[in-house]
Amino acid sequence: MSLQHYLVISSILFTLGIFAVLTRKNAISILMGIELILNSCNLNFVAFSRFVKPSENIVGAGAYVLDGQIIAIFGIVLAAAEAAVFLAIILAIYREFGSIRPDEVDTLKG
Amino acid sequence: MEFPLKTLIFYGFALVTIGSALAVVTFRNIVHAAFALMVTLFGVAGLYVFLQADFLAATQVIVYVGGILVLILFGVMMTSGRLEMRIHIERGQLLLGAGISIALLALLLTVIANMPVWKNLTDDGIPHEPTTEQIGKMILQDKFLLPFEVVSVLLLVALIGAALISRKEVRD
Amino acid sequence: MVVPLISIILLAPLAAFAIFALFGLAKRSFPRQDILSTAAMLVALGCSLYLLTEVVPKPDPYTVEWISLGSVTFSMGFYLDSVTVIMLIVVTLVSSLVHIFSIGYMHGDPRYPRFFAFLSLFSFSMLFLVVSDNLLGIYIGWELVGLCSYLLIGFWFEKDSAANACKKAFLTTRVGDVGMFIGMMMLFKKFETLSLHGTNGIFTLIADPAKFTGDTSDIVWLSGAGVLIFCGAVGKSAQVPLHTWLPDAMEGPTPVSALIHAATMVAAGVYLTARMFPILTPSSSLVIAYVGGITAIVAATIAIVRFDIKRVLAYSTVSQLGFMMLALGAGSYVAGLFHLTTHAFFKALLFLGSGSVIHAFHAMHAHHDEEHAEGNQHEHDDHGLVHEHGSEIPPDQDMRNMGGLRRKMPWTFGTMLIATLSISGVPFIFSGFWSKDKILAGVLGRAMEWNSVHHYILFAVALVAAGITAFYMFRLIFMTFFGEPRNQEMHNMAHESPWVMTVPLVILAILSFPVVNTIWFNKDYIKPPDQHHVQAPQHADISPNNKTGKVDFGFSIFGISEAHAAEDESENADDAHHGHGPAHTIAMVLSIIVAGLGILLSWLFYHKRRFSAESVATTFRPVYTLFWNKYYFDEFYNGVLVALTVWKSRLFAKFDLSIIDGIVNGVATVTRAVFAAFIGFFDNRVIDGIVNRVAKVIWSVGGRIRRIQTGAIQTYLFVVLGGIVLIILIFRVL
Amino acid sequence: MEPIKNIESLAYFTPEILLVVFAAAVIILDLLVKDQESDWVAYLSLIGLGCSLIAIFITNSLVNTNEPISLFLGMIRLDEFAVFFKILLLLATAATILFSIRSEELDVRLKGEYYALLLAITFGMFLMASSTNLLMIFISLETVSLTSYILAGFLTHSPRSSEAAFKYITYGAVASGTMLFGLSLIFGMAGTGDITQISSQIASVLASGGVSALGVLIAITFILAGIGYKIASAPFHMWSPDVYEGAPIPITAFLSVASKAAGFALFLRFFRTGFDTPEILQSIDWGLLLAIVSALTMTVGNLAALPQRNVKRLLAYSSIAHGGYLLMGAVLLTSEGLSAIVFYLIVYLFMNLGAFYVVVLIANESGSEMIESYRGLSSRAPLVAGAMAIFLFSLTGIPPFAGFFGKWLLFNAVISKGLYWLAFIGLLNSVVSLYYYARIIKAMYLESAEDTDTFSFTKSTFALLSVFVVPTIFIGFLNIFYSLSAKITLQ
Amino acid sequence: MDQILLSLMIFIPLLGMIVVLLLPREQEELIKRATLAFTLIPLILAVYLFINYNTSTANTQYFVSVPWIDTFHINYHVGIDGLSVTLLLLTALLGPICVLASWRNIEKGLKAYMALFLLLETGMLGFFAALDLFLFFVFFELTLLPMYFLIGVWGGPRREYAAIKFFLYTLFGSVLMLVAIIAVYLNSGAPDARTFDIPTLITLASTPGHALADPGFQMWVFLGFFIGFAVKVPIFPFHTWLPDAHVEAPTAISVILAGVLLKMGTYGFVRINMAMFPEGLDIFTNGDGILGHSLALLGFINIVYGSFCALAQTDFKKLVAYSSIGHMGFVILGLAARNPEGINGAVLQMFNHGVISAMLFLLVGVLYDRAHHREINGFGGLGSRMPIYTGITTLAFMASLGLPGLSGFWGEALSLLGAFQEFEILTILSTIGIVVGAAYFLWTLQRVFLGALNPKYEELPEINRREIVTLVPLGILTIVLGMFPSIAINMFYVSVSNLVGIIN
Repeated sequence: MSLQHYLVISSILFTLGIFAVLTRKNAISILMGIELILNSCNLNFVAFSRFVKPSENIVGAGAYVLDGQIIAIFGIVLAAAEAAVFLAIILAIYREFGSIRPDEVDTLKG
Repeated sequence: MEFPLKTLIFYGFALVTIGSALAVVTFRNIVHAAFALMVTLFGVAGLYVFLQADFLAATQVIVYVGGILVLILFGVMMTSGRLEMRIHIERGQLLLGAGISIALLALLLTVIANMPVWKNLTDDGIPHEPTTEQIGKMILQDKFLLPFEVVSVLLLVALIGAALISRKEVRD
Repeated sequence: MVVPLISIILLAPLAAFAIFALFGLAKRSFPRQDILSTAAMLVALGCSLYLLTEVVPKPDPYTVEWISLGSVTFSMGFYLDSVTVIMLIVVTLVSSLVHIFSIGYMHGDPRYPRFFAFLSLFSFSMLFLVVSDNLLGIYIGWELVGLCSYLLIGFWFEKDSAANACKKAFLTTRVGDVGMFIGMMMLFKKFETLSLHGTNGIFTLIADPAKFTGDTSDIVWLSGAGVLIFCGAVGKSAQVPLHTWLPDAMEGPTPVSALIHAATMVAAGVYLTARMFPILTPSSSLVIAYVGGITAIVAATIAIVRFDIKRVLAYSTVSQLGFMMLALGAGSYVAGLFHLTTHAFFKALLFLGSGSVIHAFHAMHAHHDEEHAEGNQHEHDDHGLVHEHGSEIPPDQDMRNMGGLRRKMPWTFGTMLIATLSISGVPFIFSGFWSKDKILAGVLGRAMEWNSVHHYILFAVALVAAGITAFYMFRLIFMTFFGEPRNQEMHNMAHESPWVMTVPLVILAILSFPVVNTIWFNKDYIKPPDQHHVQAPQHADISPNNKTGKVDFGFSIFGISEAHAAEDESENADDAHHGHGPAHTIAMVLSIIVAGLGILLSWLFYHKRRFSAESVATTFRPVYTLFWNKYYFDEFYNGVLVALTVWKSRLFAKFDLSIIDGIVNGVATVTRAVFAAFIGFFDNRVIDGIVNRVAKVIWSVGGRIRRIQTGAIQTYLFVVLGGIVLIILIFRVL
Repeated sequence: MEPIKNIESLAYFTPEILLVVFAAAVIILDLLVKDQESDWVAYLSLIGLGCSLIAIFITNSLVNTNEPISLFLGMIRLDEFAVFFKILLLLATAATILFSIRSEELDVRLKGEYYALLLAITFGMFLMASSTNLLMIFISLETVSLTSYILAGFLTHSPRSSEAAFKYITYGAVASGTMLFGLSLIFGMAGTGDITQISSQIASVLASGGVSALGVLIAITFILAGIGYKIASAPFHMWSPDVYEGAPIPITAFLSVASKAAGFALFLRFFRTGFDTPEILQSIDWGLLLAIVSALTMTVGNLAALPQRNVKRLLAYSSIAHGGYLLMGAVLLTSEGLSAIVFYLIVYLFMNLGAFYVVVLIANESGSEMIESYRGLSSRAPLVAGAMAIFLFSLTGIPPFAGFFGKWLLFNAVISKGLYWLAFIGLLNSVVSLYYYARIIKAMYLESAEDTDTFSFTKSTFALLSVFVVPTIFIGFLNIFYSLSAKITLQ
Repeated sequence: MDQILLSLMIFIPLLGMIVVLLLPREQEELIKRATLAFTLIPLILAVYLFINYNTSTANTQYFVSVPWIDTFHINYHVGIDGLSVTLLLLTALLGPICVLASWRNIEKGLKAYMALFLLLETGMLGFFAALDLFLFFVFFELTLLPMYFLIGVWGGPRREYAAIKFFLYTLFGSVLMLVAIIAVYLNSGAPDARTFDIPTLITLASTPGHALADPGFQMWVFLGFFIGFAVKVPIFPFHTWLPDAHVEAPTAISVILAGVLLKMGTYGFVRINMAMFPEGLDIFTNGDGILGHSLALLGFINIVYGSFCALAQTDFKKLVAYSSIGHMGFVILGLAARNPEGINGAVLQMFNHGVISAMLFLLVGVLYDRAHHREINGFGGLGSRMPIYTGITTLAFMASLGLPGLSGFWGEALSLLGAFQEFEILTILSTIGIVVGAAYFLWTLQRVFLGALNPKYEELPEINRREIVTLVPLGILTIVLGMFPSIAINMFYVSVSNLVGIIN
């Protein structure tokens, strides 16, 4: 269970998230893809903070070990906030367009 | 040689995470996808546990599964009126998206494979301590105070914004 | 004393014109412009006569620095030698007489003041040309006389023919002028000055080995410059092949024809050639001689078959100018200039006389009214072509309407007869005989001395031309003044002109006797300039002076036979204008014989009617046709240009190609057909086309970018992530 | 210099605190007061901005300009660079608020929230301009983004606005997710989140072969996606025309100026502080990367603007193009480039906001943003037309207007590093841009309207307009702006 | 006091613009008078400068140099030498003339028209006086905007097209110039010692070993500037904007366009390309092969092309416009010669062409105002109906076709004389332009004025007093300078000698 294992997992999650975002013709599915991406990022941070030892020439590296974890916590919070707003906007879209298919929301173009 | 239980469990989690994530992006039914996402999120939480991030794992479960996922399900219901919804798939888009995703994955894997500083690192020497207290201290007393405060503003904004946008407009 | 006098001579006519112009701007005219201009001319004449007493044989120029460019300066100034003075007198005298004549002739014309103003401007320009000591000044005067010629030919511009003729005159001469300008540039490049006289003048520098080494390339350069400057003279003096404008120029009022197109401006070319005498090399001289000779014979033959009295005189002028050029080209400096002066007087007289006849046939105002009405009928063609009027002879100028006028107009007849005798070379008592004889003698002398076949040919040509001159001039006299009136109605209307018109005729008639021209025989007074700064030949063996007796065919414009300039040429130059003893005698005898023959034939044809001109014409139809069509010069110019436009014939199918007449219109037409199409194509298609194409591409790229902006968010995400992948890959590869 | 601890930092943090306080005050007071018609919330927000501005000057006076200080244990930094951007952002926000007061498309009942959000987004942008930590960078970016989404979708009864918000958030979420992934990679490679230390860390691991250049490249590109989306640089620009068209005009103006400026602040600080070492440049020529992105951005923006008929959308593309111009200054991150960007942003603030203000005015009067509604403006409202012409010519970069001077500085910076090709592309782009700007001018001056009624504007409208016109004319002539922008540096 | 004169002259029209803008738009007479006054003051000042200019030295006079944008070493540096004082006089002279020419025929937006015109005048005056490269460029571009509007708003039927074409072409040229300016600035020294000062740069560029003196560098910078100026001149193939702009522009603007704006191109070429980049100039004017003849070749093409194009026109104004292209070719040819004759001739031609083409356009305007068309073939015989007009037109035509004794001749003749020293064949070929020039002018004269009067125009009124007033000063200039060209040449030949010294 080296760092690489986690990184590979997170890379796959990231890529799957990207894939979802690109191909899913449903706004909520896109949101899910975004959540996958954010999860992969968080996983990265946590993994790095676990494995990568702070270099001795880094100033103020005292509590380094947990930096990544804390970043991940913030990441989760941000994801939640983003999801809330995203869903609110999806609802608004649904109200105005009667659909949440992203390719049907295309009055602005050109 | 010790029975690699830990390793097996790890791989199990990894498989579950990736498999369910795959399901999230492939299931044609949005509700199924949402449930698959739940599994993924649990999987990630499990991985956090492996990484000795207990507080984080708990947060993941509470916030994500308890919050975000429920929100998503609500979203599904409010936008379709029923609990199943077929996701339209377009072949060309699918292929192109797969292409780009695979390219990205290949690039990332190349990086991971060729990064000497990330190689041969183990977490063996690092003590397994509970992190909650430390995290609390760091957030409230150390350098993460500012982000913490800023995030509170952000949450407030998100709150107001979500309320603003989602509420039914009374047209005049 | 010289400078103030010359200043007066120049400024008096200029002031007359300036007054007219200033009044014109205020929309009125000076009350007596005619008196003003005439007076100005008379003042100039007086001053010129006074100058006769002032001149020393070889003066320095009076110059002021005109333009300074630091290292290079251009000066302006006067150069006054005997020739200048004589020219001044000729110009002022003829001009004064023409002024006086015009008071009568132009009376009643609606633009009467303008006519005199233009005459004044012309006189100023001509005088300026004459006195200038440098090429720049000469060129200025040169172009200004061209302008005046333009203005005066087009004086009755309501006539399309006049409008065409003036344009043709200006443009044709400008072609020559450009040659002259190129010649000037060549001289300037070599000598870094355009002054002719004085210590820094070209004529001095040409002797300076530091400036002019005299090697072959220098000689070639100088020959080229000489020929090119002569081009100016070809244009102005209506030499072949640029002679076609002069006959058309007869559309101007007759006094203008007398002054400008007979006596002065056209002679300016001769004057210029004489002025440039020192830089003429043997080969450029030979070119000049040939051009002159050809012109003399060609114009003479054309004149035989004309019926328009003014055109006969016009071709006669061309022919006589050819004589002068021939003289200068053959090295007979004095002869050329002598003929210039005598010709100025008798040809001015002939024109004024013909003007008197025309005037008699037709009152001026009537003439105008009719022309006006006629002009209105000629709508301009779409493509700017205008019918040429040359073939339609105005009735009052058609000799076939005349006859028997000698009783009705005795003064006119008498004076014109004197002029005719003079031009025909009737021996001894008429000035024309002496000057023409001098030319013939000079040419023959050069031929004998150089043993040059060219000059023998030229002598023969000149001799024939002299005979033809006598023939057609008497043809004119017989048809106009003798016999029975052909058109009784017009004849009845005819009357002798008023005294303002006849007095100038009489004065000019007096000037046609040699008495007053004796100055040309004063060797002390008039000395031809040296013409032998050209270095000794490198190839003396082919020089005609090698005394081998071999006839030299080695003529080439820029070729080796620059070597003509032999060491002992100085004596030639000196002798040439006297004529060698035997040459002079032979020439004189032959010229008397041909003149007599010419007059005799003319008498037989046109007075006695022993032979019918028509039957001769029928017999020699091809020749006659050639003459009648003026050697097809105009047609040739047009034809070549028309041929160029054949590929465009569809465009022009609706226009009758045969009406494309007049070289200027021809050129313009071709330009419009070929260049306009090309340029229009080039500007619109190529340059704008490229620009538009670029703009179009830019635009279409813009449109394409727009199309990527589909409005579907996932497209955008594809671009984002595809972009990321691409950027990474590109930089990985790099 | 040691970073200042949390509590001590608060004194330097007053401008930001004031913004939050006023935001809260606006919301609360809006709930209490029922008078919907008056604009007092807007004025209260303006007062908040004013207070913040004063606070900026006060805190700045506490700081020795030569030695910037780090606050909150290295989370943010207070230096002249940050102060400059803060002032710029305050001005942009103030202008946006003034536009909003006059704009008729905004919903009168939601004023409190609207202005509070504006203050909050300004707060986020302040942080963007001063963050020196990966986490802070991300959080501030997210704060701004999230608020922008809401503001773009603020017109809930307008499908356009909702669509804009939807596209914006989808795009933004993906871009920021990608960026976060890139940040995590950087974090993993450098072992720290403090960007002041990243450069030396990355440089040393790169030099020792511990890190592959590809890894750094991928990380940079991913981060660029996040920042590039904020500054709308190609190929991350595609959201902006749609969002700009759909959003309320004041918000469009705000996004095109403030959001972009904040993005540039972040961008400059991040790359200048984090990656501007010879070792990194040697292994990854991201200068060239930025040059290509810059060329692409301005070309795409200008070319796509050519066929537009909606002035708002046209200006959206134009602001993409201007992002490209600005990027030219960032290409090599020389101090010349930096000061050119700073100067250009000042100019851009005035001319672009001015142009949008005219769009607001015309939309108010004619109810349309289409170019047709500008026909005959020169006779219907000569002063407005004149002002618009000045803004557009300035945007084109034609002397004597400030836009020219700004562009000149940018080209100066580019050419000083020998990137002639980029300068040429930039200049050709300005020529192309003339074409579409001139279309508006043509409509205003050379065409005549069917409806010839004159527009009547109030005096305060003209006063506000002149606030934009006068600097657009004069900034270029005043040396102070040049010396000021030359002073702004990043250590 | 002397120091401020030049600046006063430059900025008085700008002040005038503000004043005019503040006047009420109904007060048309007042606006016109004010504009006239604000253009007359620069004229008076220009005449004063012209008279008091010390012709014996090539040093700049009346110069003012104050720091402006100090951060980038930009100074407000204006001054005059022989070249600029001549062109300043031309510009200042055409100012009031154009105001008078616009007196009656501006039907809408008079106030804006006059204001823009004044702005244009400031740009032109400033351009000729600027001695700081940056300032120079700013003024150069400053003329663009008013010109765009003046053509675009008050022009003919295709004004929009013409205006934008003009704008785009010029902008294209000037952006290349901007690159060159920046390159020069950046290479002018160490970051602290960089300069935009034109005299300093000229010195630096001829200092051996300096970065600016490098031939390769000079070549590219030369090209950058050249294209910028070539569009303005305009030099083939950048000329196609000119006929369109001229045809659509109102009379007064055509006058300014031909009279002054085209000169900005050649003036800039002399001031920058020739003086600052002698090495670059060397490449294009001094050497065997096509490259060494390229500039002269362009001049030749301009002459011949412009002349033939003019011959092919049937629109009076377009004819004059193309003739401008031809005549500017002589300027190029003369400049390419690089000797005193050529350059003096070129500069003289610049001034004279300014005067003559101004006259021509005014004359076309007079006719257009009366007949409301410009089709040459649609007239005929006007000579008898409008004798004074015909007379002045003949004068202008003759001057333009290079009749000696009128000013047009000297510039052409000196240019050709100079060019012949260097490029014999090309110069000889260029003389075709003289013949063709005569041809189209005479042909036009014939079609419009000679022949029988077109019955349609029997009632055409003669040129009026105001129009005569606009034409007379120009006519007097053509005649006086035709007789005494040294009046003009004395002003600048010392400067030109100095320039020749720098070049060689």
